[in-house]
Amino acid sequence: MLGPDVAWYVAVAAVLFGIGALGVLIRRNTLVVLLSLELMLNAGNLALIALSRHWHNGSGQIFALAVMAVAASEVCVGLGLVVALNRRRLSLDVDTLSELRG
Amino acid sequence: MNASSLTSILIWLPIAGAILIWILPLSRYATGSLALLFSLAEVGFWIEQAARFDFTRSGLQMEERATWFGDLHVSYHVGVYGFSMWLVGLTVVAMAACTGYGFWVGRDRSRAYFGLMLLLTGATVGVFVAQDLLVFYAFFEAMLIPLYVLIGVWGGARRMEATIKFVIYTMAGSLLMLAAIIAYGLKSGTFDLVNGPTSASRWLFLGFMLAFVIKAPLFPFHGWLPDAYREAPPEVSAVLSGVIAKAGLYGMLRIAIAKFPDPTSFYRTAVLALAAAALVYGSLLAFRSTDFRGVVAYSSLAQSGLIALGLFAGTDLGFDGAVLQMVAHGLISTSLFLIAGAVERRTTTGEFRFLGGMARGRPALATLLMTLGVISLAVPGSASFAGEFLILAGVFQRAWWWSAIGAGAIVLAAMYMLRLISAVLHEARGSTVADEALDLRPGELALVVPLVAGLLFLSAWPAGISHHSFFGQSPAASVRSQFK
Amino acid sequence: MTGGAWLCLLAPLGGTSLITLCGTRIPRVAAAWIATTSVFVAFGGAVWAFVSLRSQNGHRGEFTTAWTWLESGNFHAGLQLFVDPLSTVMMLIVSGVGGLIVLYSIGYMDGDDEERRYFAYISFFVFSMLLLVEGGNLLLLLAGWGLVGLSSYLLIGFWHERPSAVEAAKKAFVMNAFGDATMALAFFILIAHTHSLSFVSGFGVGLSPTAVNLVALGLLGGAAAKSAQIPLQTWLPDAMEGPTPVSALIHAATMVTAGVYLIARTHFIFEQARTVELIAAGTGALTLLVAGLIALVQVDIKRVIAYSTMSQIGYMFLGAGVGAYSSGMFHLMTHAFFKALLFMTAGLAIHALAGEQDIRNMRGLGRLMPFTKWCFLAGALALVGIPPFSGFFSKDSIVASTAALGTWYGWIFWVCGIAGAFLTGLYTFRLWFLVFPGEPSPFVREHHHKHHGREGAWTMLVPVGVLAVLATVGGWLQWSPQWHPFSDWLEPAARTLAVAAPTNTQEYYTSVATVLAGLAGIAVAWAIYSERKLAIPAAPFWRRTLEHKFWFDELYDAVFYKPTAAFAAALRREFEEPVVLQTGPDLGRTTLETGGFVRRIQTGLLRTYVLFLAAGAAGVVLAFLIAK
Amino acid sequence: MTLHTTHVDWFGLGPVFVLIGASFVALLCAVLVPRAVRRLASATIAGAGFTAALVLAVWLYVDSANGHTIVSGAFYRDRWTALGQVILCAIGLATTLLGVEHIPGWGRSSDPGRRDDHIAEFFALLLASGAGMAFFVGAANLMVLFLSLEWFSIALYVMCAIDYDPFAASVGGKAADARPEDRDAFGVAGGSLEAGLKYLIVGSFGAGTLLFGSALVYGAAGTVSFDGIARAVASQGLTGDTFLVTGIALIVAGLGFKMSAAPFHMWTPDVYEGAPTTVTAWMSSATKVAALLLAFRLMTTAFPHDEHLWSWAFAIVATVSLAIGNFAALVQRNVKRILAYSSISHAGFMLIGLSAGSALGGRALMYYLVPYSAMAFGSFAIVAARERELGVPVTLENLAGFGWERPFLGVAMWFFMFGFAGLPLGGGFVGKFYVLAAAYRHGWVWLVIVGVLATLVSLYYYLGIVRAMYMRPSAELQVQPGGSVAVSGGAPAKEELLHVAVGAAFVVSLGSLFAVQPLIELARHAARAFPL
Repeated sequence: MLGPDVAWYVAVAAVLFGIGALGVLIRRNTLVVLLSLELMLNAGNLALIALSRHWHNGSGQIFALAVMAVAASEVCVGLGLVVALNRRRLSLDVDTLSELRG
Repeated sequence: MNASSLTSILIWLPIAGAILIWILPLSRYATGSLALLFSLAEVGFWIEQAARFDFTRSGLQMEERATWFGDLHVSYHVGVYGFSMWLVGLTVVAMAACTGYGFWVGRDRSRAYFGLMLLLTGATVGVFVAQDLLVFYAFFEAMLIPLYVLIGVWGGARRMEATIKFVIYTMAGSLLMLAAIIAYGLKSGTFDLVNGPTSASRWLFLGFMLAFVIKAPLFPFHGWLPDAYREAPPEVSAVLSGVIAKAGLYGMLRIAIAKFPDPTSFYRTAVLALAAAALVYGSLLAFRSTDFRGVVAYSSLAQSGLIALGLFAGTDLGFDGAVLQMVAHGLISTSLFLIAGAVERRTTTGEFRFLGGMARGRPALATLLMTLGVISLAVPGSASFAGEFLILAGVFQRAWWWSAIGAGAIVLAAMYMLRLISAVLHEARGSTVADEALDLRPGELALVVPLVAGLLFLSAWPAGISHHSFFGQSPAASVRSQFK
Repeated sequence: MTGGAWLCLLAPLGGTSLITLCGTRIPRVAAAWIATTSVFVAFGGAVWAFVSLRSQNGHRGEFTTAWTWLESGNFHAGLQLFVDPLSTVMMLIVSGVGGLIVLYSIGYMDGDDEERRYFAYISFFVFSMLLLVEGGNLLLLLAGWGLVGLSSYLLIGFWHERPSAVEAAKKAFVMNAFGDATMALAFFILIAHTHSLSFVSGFGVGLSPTAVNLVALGLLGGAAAKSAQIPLQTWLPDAMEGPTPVSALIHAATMVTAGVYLIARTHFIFEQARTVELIAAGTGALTLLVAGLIALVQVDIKRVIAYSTMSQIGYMFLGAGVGAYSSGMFHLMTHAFFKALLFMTAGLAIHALAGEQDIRNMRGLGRLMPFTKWCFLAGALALVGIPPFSGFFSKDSIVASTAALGTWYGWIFWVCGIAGAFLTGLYTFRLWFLVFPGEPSPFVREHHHKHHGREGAWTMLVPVGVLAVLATVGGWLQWSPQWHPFSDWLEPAARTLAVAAPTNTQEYYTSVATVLAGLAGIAVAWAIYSERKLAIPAAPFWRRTLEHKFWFDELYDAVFYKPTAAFAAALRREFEEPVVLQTGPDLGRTTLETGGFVRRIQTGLLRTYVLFLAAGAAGVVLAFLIAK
Repeated sequence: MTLHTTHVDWFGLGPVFVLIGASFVALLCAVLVPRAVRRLASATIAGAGFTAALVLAVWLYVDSANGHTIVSGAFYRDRWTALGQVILCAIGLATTLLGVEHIPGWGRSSDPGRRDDHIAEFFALLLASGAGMAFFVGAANLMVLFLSLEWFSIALYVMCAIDYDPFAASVGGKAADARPEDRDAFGVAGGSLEAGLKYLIVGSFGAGTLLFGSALVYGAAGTVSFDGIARAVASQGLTGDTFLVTGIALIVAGLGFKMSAAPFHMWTPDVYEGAPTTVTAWMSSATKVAALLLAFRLMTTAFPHDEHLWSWAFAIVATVSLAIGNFAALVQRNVKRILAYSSISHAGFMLIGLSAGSALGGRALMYYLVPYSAMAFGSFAIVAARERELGVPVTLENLAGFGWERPFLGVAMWFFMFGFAGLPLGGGFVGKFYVLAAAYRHGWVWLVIVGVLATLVSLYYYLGIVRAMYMRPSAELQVQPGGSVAVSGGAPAKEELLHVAVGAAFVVSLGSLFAVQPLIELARHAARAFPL
């Protein structure tokens, strides 16, 4: 039961979340954007697990497990779309995906 | 037939007719005939209703009520008072004439057209018989739906601007009325007009009044009026000024004045001032209008002002006169717009500078336009004179200057109406008036003559309406007691 | 009795309706005879009412109500007739003279292609006029009042291709509408105070002095407009655009004298507002002088007679205003005879000259139209008031009444009356000398033509003859100093005020003065226009002033019409179009521009979207943390 | 050691299982059934699945008078859930009808013969997303909430992009540079793909936010179940706890994304425009139903003690949505975009009901959803019909004459537009009245005023669509009808099923105007599930 206070875990998770969000905001490559999204989800996971430990119940851990599965399938779909983009020889730069606007 | 179901029949019969027309793939001729049949049946049912109406009894008659949604105490509640019955009569008669006009001129896309006309009939009747605020509001708004399409599809060159302006203007008022209705209904626990309590809230009063002054309209809320009246097909302009505008005035009487006695007296001078402004302003602009419909349009503004003057006088004579004048002006402007349509069909224009000299060789047109014109300018002895006389005598008891303004506006009315008559009928023949342009045809006569006959009948017996609108000797007392 | 009244009222209405409904299905001449018959039937009804009223003893006056016309609160006004001495006199005049004139119209209008319309209008006029005089309450009186204005409008503008006729018709109607409006305002005061407009039981009693003065002023406004008294006189000369029988009937014999009837009918009120009543008298005095002066320079035969009508109505106002109601009414009756006669003889002349109305072209017409000439002379002498013609009896008693007042203004009125008599002689005989005596002018020779070998159709000559007789002998009905059945008959309805009852002395010296003044006028006219012994004084300013009718038209144009029109145009230009009509679209445009701005946020770039999401989330978090 | 197995109320989860089962069958169909009958077979499966789920949901409604949680407090079996599932299944059924004729992918240019390639997958995804939503509305803890959210979201991401043609040859780096012949039916190179990817990225961002928020709430309360959170907050006096409050805020943002409420709405117009119209119809109606119903439950069940926070937040979000949705819609020309913005503004209206946080608000929300989803679905379906007819994106310009050419669809669209605008033609009128009444009762007069002003602004574009359909002569139309024939492989545009679907939407929205009392009764029973 030793280790830093749960607040530190949550803080790290928050930082991770922020990094992920920033990544989505500023990176242009679709793959990196997907990566950043994963980072955000994992920030949530980290917090859940730490808090699960804090509360001595399993809800958080189970939650985190489920989130991993979800994240995987999400990234699958994302990668599928990236492949499709690539097959049409369209750019992977997310900024070029701006045909739909207004 | 149960007398109380007559009210519902009057609302739903035309709507059922509209649906029938939309479903049945009939020819243009058959569609028109069917629509006309429905609107005449509507007139018949109204006559039946009027015959069964008991003028010696107070309170709501031919009442029907069914829960619409119970948790907020909203119910489908309809019924008629004396004055609402007259306005229903005006609606069904004017709508029958206008539907007939559409049939006569052979509007294209006839199924859509006639269905919408019937829908409009039902919705308008609904406004005049609704005794629940939300039902009233629903019908009040429902009138806009067919009107929007009728103006936008069958109107003149600038119809789209005109129609969207019309709808947005009127909705601007009525949406605030919706807010007021919600506030009133939730505060008092019921939306019922008959049993609902009176309210002293000035904000709610203003919310309702905004809707009504735009619909009526009163100065300076008439921005939609000139365009709509000019661009709509003539029979729709006729309905707009003859019937729809009356819905706003009816609302003032039935809701604003009856339900908000304290705010009414608080804002009385302000509303009277608006009404007087509408009267003078409308008359002045009618005087400078350069086309047939422009004159009639602005004169409608003036007439709305006059009627509002009578309503907000709050005196016996004012109320009676206002109801009488609503009916009289409804018949007048309906017929005038139909005649404007007939003139435009013959000459392709309503601009005075291209018109003139149509009296020669067209006795029916000349006689009818002249008759309507002079009744419209309230020549003493006519129905509209009786109405205006009562209104001004009524408002005189409030303060003399309102009557003085009104009397001045009547002189202006003579000026613009005579200008209209001579610009169309008299002097040199206009450049667009061909020799071959026919006199009114039997079909057109069949539409306008009954309206004029109605006016002449009212001229002979204006007390028929003025004394049969409110129960008891004193209309003001009847209004104070919520028509009970 | 009441049956006669209803018959009298409804017969002309029936005539109108019949002609209108039959339209072109009946020949023109049938329409003419329907109208004539209906008016004579009305005359029959009037006689019936008169005879049965005469046979009644005691209280003479009966109401008859068909139904309640207008009702509201505690205000009721029935469709109600009132048969009393005053209304029967008016009924007789209206339907009698009216019948003769409608008969005359048959010949006069023969050949006009809208004859049916004419006859429908004219019987409608007779109906309206009868409604006015028979109406049993002020509301019906006002209804008739407005309807005669309407029929006057229709008939003035009968030849509607002529812009001048249409303009004249509109002017007449609008000025009368003004009068209607002031009357209506007076009625509002009455309703507010007494809840009633009925003539029953001394209406208008118990009003406050202010109220009664205002009521009287309102009524006077209506009366002045209808009777073309200053300041509402300008429409009458223009009204001569209508067919001549119309001028004879409406603008001489009946409608324009309705103001006098109104004052007599509502004398209860005027007597409570004595100042206003004297203003009425003053108006009459002023009008009789002004109109007489203007008549001196007119060159249109009908306009001369029109101004003379104004002038004579001025006399009637003077009489009624000082309180001599029966004298005013008596002059109304004789005036109806001789003025209708003058118009109809003028009509014969115009007819014979193919529509020419300028008296400068008419010299010597008498040689070709002797019957016309002698009838005209009878009318002219009656107008000037030379005994034994009718005008003498009626006019003198009015002037004598002013002398009876004995006050300073009474004497001013008296002087005006005498001066008016001089002017009457002058302008009437100017007309006579210019038109009838002497050798026919080239114009007359060229244009004169006979109808059926006579001076006109028999339908025209018979009424003229009858009226010539009436104009001559009509005044014998009453000679105030000795013999006054007319005043006696009217006494229950409109008793002459004691202050306005002249002594016999006053009657005599007034008679001498007026007759002398009239003769002097005739003499001057003879000297100037027949013998050319006197030159017309060269006073260019005065001449121009008279030719411009004292600039009333120009004044009203500048003070009322033009400012109203300019104000309306300015409202349209400065307010309606930029403010009222533009506010909605402007708001709409602003809304759309806002929409355009919102749309620009939607860049299509993912980063923007994410940024918004993140910023939104951060905003909610911040807000919660602050607000928690 | 014995495994403690929890009791599973299979019946309570019935609709979800039926849908997911049908999804599996449809997926099998994609591989096992020959291409010629694949469309028919998979559509039949989808139809049967939705119908069966609908019947079960109705049964559940009747049978769940006393709401309770099942499966260890993971899922609510109550009338709120059941009613939501009924609505969702009905929309799903209608979408199936639409999908049969308006198969996503029909617009592929390269090979008309292959357009039925992924039809079975489409229906499988439709059923799967339907199942996710059906699960979502009944979620009883934050984990189930997140899982089911992602469940239907991922299905939707794929559905959005399903119009992608893998065989289209393309050159160049930027979509905008693609040659005309490489553009798909809508003249957009990779529009569907762009929509899918945008939706995925923004959606995952939203999901991440929601997840982190859930974690924080869990951190504060120590439990993920809704009622547990409320109990914990009450017992430990956590109201105003930083973790809790931040968590709620992030959850509000995450759910706001799903409802496409501003300012979390930015993806909506692009995705609605780019996605195949059938999918748009499904998303615009069903997603909102699920998200709003869940949000109402979550807020009133889990966070009743912080009502003062979230009700204000939702009121502000509603106001912003009403403003942005309506203003942006004013200047659009593309009809799908107009409808997308309109859906944002309607989210604002429904959020008014939500923000009232009362039983009346719940009824208002539930009632509002019925006509709204019918009208939203119906109007997109009509756009789909026009799209197919013309073969180009539907703009206001090329809507000209539509009303006269296709009377039934025209009248229906006219009806939906007036209904959206809140005119008394359909239940939209009563819905607006209800939510505004709820706001008034909550004491928010300003919100009522905002609501009516927003309605006023919205009139312009709704009327604009009617104007485009009826008041412009079709001669103004630039593209000739039938342009799609070459593109869509000459399929005859009979579209009976589409008519049936639109007709159903029409009947529902009209019926809801008259049958207010029964619907409100249903909603009232459903809203009894909450501690209000």
